Amino acid sequence: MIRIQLELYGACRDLHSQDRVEIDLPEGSTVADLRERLPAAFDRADPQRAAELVRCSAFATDAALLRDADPLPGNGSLAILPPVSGG
Amino acid sequence: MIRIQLELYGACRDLHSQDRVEIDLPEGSTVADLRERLPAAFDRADPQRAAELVRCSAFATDAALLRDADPLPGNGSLAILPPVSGG
Amino acid sequence: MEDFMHAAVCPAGQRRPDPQRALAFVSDPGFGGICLFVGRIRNHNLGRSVEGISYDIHPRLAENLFRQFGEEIRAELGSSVRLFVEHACGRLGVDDIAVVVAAGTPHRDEAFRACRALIEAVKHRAPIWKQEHYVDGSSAWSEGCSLCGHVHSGHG
Amino acid sequence: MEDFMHAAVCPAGQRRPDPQRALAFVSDPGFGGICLFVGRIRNHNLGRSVEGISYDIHPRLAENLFRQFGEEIRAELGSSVRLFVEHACGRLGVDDIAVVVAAGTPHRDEAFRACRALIEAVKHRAPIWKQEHYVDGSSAWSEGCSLCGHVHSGHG
Repeated sequence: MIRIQLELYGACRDLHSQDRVEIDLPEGSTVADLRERLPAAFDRADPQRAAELVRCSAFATDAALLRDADPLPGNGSLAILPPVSGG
Repeated sequence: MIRIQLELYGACRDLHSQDRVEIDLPEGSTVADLRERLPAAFDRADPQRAAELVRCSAFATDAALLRDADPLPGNGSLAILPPVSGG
Repeated sequence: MEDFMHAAVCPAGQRRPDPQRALAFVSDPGFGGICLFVGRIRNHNLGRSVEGISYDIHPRLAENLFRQFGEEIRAELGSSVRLFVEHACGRLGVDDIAVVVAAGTPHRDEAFRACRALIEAVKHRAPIWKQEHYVDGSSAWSEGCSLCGHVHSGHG
Repeated sequence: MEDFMHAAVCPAGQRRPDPQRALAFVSDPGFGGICLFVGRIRNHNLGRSVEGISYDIHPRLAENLFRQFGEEIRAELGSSVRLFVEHACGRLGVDDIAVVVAAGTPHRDEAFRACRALIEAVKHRAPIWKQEHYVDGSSAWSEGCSLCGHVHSGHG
């Protein structure tokens, strides 16, 4: 198993009581696997709202955005990025 | 007769020994009349160079550009504007 | 070789995005044109009175992506360029500066294009989230641009 | 009502075009976007080393036309806008600021468009002439844009 530490940003912060979510996933899991498991891990939002927001969010390490087919990073550290609104 | 005081700018300054040219023109003269008479009034440039520069220059009061058909301003004060290169 | 780009996130209360610093950074004796954009907090949005905005930013990723945007713009321009971007993070009030972007280049058309491209990338592709605080006491996260379509290869 | 536009010619040695003054002038609590352009003297042009430029300006007509450009831009945008233009006159050296143009508007697209339109008008339609001084000691008036096609009706 690999322990994912997922940092929350923007509207995703409202889905959960803390500013990160921890999820354990099997070795070799991809971003797509995390995306599928994630909505059930939030403790504050109704499941439909969580699913909608996760569907239109991206995942990233500190260095770059990830594709759904990418393996999860070895250190387990990444972030979920809901639709952005900078500037 | 109307006495025209024509201020010189840019490359037109090199056509003449002073920074303005005085020309007397008949009452009712237009910008086109001034344009025709002007090349011969410069004292420093060869006539062909003066004619070329006058041909691509505009004329203006302090307030706005003039068209060839416009009458010369009553106070006789205007400027010749060779091709511009600001900024 | 000195870096052609400055990219930073400025935590509110510590450091503000600074137009003067931007102009100084992108200047060069070979450059004739500098274009600068300043984004400030307006007192209204979509018909509602705004009294402030909180920016949430993933700072490490943001600085990495700012730099990636800069490399893309430099490659696209094909001319020498200096770029600057600073984005405020945290709670800001009306009139506060949210973002400063600047580009210096030999000619003005390139400066406008580079500055515009950089602010568009910051607005649409950077990990930055805006929560508006209204005069009536309520708050809302702004609608945004999904990054799902912006994943580039070779950086994962 | 306060004037929406500041337009001035700055004689060298007396006053310099100032980006900070520009940003302050075009700011407004209802405006989210400010675009600023700074034109500086480069150390080269068309392959020749430049050590300075002298600007010759018809100051009264220039300020009137700057204002006319501003009115045109405001009408074209159809939104509220504040505009600033200052152009240096006389002899400048490398790195000196020749021109500062700025626009403040509610949104950024309008700010970029207004700023660009104003600098293009200043470059192509204002009574300003540039004489380049080269490192080899020679000087030349720059090739320019003829104003013969730019005469508008109703102002003679």
